[in-house]
Amino acid sequence: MWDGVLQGIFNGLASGWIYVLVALGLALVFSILGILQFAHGEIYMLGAYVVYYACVVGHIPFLLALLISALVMGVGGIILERVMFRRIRGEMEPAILAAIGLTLLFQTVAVIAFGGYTKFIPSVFPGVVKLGGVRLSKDRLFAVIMGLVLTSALFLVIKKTKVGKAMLAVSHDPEAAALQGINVNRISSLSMGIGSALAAIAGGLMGSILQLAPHMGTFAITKGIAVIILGGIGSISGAVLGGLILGLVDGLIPLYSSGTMAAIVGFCVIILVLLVRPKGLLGHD
Amino acid sequence: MKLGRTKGWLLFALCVILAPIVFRNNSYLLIVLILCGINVIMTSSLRAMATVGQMCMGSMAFSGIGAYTSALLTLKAGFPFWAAFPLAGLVAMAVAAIIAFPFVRVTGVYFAMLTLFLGEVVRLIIVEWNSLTGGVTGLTGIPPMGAISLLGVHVDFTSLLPYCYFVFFVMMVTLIVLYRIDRSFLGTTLAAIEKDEDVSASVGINVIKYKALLFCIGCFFFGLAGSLLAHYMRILNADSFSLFGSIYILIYMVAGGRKKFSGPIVGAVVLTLIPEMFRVMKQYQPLVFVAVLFFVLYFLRAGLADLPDKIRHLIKKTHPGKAANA
Amino acid sequence: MKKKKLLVKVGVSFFALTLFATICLMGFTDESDAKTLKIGAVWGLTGPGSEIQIIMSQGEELCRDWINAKGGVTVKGEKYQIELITEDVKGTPDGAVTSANKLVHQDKVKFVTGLTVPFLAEAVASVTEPNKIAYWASTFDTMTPKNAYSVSAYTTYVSYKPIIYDYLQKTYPNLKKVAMTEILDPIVQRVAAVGREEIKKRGLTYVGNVQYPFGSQDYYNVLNKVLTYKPEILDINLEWPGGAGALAKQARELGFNGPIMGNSPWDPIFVRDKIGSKEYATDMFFPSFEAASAGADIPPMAKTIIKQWTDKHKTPCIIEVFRGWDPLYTLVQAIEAAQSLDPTDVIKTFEKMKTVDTSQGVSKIGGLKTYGHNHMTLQPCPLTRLNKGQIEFLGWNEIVVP
Amino acid sequence: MLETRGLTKNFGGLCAVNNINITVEPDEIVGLIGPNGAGKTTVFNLLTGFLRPTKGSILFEGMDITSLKPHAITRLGLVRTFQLVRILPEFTVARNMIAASHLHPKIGLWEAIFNTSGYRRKEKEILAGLGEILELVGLTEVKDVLAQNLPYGHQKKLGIAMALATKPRLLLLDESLSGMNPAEVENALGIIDLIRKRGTAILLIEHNMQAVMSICDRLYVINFGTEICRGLPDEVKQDKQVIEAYLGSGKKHA
Repeated sequence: MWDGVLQGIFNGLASGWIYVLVALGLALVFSILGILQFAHGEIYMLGAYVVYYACVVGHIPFLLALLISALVMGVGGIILERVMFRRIRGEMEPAILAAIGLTLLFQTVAVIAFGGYTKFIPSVFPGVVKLGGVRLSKDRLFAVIMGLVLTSALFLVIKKTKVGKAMLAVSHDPEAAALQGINVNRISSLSMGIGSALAAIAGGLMGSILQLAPHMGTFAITKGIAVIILGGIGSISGAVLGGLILGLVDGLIPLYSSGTMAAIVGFCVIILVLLVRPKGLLGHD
Repeated sequence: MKLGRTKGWLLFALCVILAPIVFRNNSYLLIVLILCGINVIMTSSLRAMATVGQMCMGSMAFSGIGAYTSALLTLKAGFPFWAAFPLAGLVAMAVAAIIAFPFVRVTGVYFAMLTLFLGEVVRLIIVEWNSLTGGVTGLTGIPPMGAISLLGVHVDFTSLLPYCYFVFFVMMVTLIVLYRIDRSFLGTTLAAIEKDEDVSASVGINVIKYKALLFCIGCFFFGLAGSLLAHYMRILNADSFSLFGSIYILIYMVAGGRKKFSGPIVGAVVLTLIPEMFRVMKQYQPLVFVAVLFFVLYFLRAGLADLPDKIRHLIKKTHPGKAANA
Repeated sequence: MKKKKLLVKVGVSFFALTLFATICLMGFTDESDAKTLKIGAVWGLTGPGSEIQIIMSQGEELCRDWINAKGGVTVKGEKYQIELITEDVKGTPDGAVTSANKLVHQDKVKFVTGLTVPFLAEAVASVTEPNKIAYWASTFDTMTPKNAYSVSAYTTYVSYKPIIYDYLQKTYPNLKKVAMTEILDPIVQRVAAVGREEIKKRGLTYVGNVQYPFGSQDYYNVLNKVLTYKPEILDINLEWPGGAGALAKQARELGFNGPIMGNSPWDPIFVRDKIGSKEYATDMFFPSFEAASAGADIPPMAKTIIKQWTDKHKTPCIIEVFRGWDPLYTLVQAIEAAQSLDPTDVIKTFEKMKTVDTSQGVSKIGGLKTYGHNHMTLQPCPLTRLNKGQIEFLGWNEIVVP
Repeated sequence: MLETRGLTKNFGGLCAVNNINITVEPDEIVGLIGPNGAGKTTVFNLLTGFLRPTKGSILFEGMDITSLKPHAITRLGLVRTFQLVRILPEFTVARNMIAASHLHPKIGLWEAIFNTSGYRRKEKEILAGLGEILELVGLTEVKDVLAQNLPYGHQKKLGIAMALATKPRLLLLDESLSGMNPAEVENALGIIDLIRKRGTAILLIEHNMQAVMSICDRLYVINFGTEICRGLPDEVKQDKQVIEAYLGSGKKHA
């Protein structure tokens, strides 16, 4: 009954932080551009492959590779925002067109370009950490730490810096922000860039823990959306809370049932939360 | 050469009547037609929901419910298709009715996500509920539609041609019903809800009730579509009702253009045909689909159904320009 | 205004490009002037898992080129060049049904090949059977006596099980408790069921299993459950090669150090590298062999295929190539044996053929008792073991399916 | 016909509306006046269910409507217009009216689908009804113009017309005259009088003082959410507090 629970909790929290990393970018893009960026999962996937080619093929140290991938995808995100998302800011239907179009495009390209067996990044920190009965691979621990660091960094940026304040202003009311002399376009490019960079890092970390497949983005985007909807779109603390909750569900439910049931329970939790709090746990109107 | 509304509908009806006859010797094309029909039903119902400002991203969940209902009824309970088919719609609608009132209170992107997750839950339940749905193995050997003899006329719908006509018949009924709702004064009321819920409430429109109503109507037709799908495929599993299916239906609607009633029809037909037309491109085929989506996104924000007007507009614009050059 | 013009240009050129590509591909499909034999092929070229299925379809194309290069299929003195019409089933049953219908009714093919996913194979068979079209699936072990026109050209997963367990008991005689991980997938469920029978038969103890949905990426939660059963042996049944490696790696990370047995032909090198460290990549065995290096113990046909592949694609050859190769290869042998292009004759002849050559070497044809027809190629089953980071090939075993 | 008992609304800490007791009798025109931010519109939102009162109750024709939803209250015949015009801009005037007049007569789903004779009769009925109302407010000639293209004054009138289409028994007008030029105000007052003649009582918020004085039977004056005076226009004019309040607010404005 109780054996595995502690391990389960740790696994849950570990994977929860990865979900958070994916969700953060998604939440950022949503709150600034007002669109749900379904192609975020593909950016995550591409980011992972960039890390792979930099790290495994190019023999660049993993951390540097992560940075490179973050930069590349960040720039990519900015370009996307410029040519595609800026013109449809705040519109739901065109956003769906764009995002699904990109998803299909990137997946197809990835299948053709990175075909064959799934790629993987050999573990950067081999071995496991044992605390009592609980075992956790060092890679995962590293991912958790990265998650913590990046989340708090983003939090600080938004709370403390001028840019962050501008972002908040835009997320609340673009017109008003524009009237205050904030360059809305620049902010939205920036947020898209940061969001994509975060996705890329998350992808790279996942690549080192699990594996790289052209369709790995689907898993990520599903989790990411679930997290931000559960936590309340546009709230960082909400994303963290949501991520950890879903992580725990995935970590613990399989102990008493199947992996499928874990997914069902996860979604049901979200549905119920939405029915009680239509804007998510920490979301506000 | 502006195509009047009535002319357009006549043309559409003509295609619907002639196409199956023309392709009667090629089962593949008949199946493509059937797919088009089913997708038109689903997409138009989705638009009906959208007219009250609800983006449903779980449509496949309900067609899944419909499909499994009629499949199980005919397979295990020995119902005739004729009983199972309407029941499929009704069961889907019943499920919708149960969840409608809490659901429609959620608005905007949250509603979309709510339905998206619902879709996943339904799919996973289908997977998990082995004893009833055959789990991942799914159901095989679903009986075909079967024969019917009315006033001496005996038609066997097992073969594809009559089945295709049946699908088109259902499609036409769906379209007429939705068209009536859309064009009637009731439709105006519904449109008002999407435009401004406060004003609607202030003139006494029961927003929640109408949203729930439209949700149920849409799901009824989703259910029927699912049943049609089940009895032509004759083999079912959860994969056919994944969230991508729902998203595709949504894409059909958006790409077709939601403003016009004809939008979803055009969208569904065109975007169903494109992957079939470009089969020869194998794994590159999605790129064509993507190209179409981006084309719509950049040049046809009002949707594919708006293309004729657009072209006419362009011609109008270019001609004086030529005159100036001359 | 200018930007709009540019956008228009971009859009138009994009369209032009795609159309051009289409026309080119069309061009490729019907260029040969000699007598051609149309053969349909169905693979999941888009959607999840397509990256592997594409390799399989490329394997089949490789086989086509090889046969055509040798002058094609000879029937009654006539030489036929093979024209392969590959269709994408999109990984869904309705996709499979539509594709099969296109091949049968649009392209009027008499022979269809492909697919390793039994459920989709069934969907295809539901179209080919009534039209009396021969269907050479790669793996199709849900066959019933109804499937009079279907053949499974590559060893079915279920038939590996006894061999794996034989080896298990031979090597680890004093380990008894077996636990299983199963993807929620029809074929995996069946394989696992067969595994449980084997366990019962051999006096081992089955301690429990856990199921997880297809496409899972993180196995910590799954394994955490399994390890609560305190197993000595872990049977991970089927997975994509990547999944297998990940499963093994994570199982070791979570402190499981008993033997891990797999049930599908994974590329050993890939799995070993995925697992990573030496102390993890050990005590793991599965029915496979190194396709990348054409070693001494590899059957002659496989050697040819590997050479073909490396010449054409310049990448190391993997097992999936064989699984794409065999359906067409065996079909062509059947056609030439029958000296007829009529599916019925071909299938009847195939049933009478004692043996057929495949990528895994000459294999018997059987399955009459189990499947109602002699429609199974019983290829020799290779066995490979990872030991302290080393890949040990354990030779070929004969598969028996009554 | 309308009566509020100790109506109170707190937003967080501050008290927007405090213990307001208003009564409106049939065929009356009652004015609710007070300086900006006095909480007049909040009262309207409370009366029509767009806000829930913190304390107190609202009776409409002896029935407690405190907890009813806006649309239900409208159905009972208590209808409001919005301060800033709230209409359906993408619709033509006629279509706005159709949307507004769906209550009388009520159209059933089945009728609409099967296009029954009953449905067609109701359509005619509605068109006739809205024609009459448009005549009344004088928008007949702009019937087929998109609402967003109407001048501001007309948009306000359309707002009133839509409210009328629901056949209200008590009409709440929220600053219907603001932003109108004197001529339009004259005309609007005429319309309001006609509406009263059709047997609809009216409760109106207004800043335009002489308009209020000229048309209202009784007045309530509120400031900072509390009633400071009530009575006939002439009495109210003399009232110290009222003058104080307006001058005070005047100072604030200056």
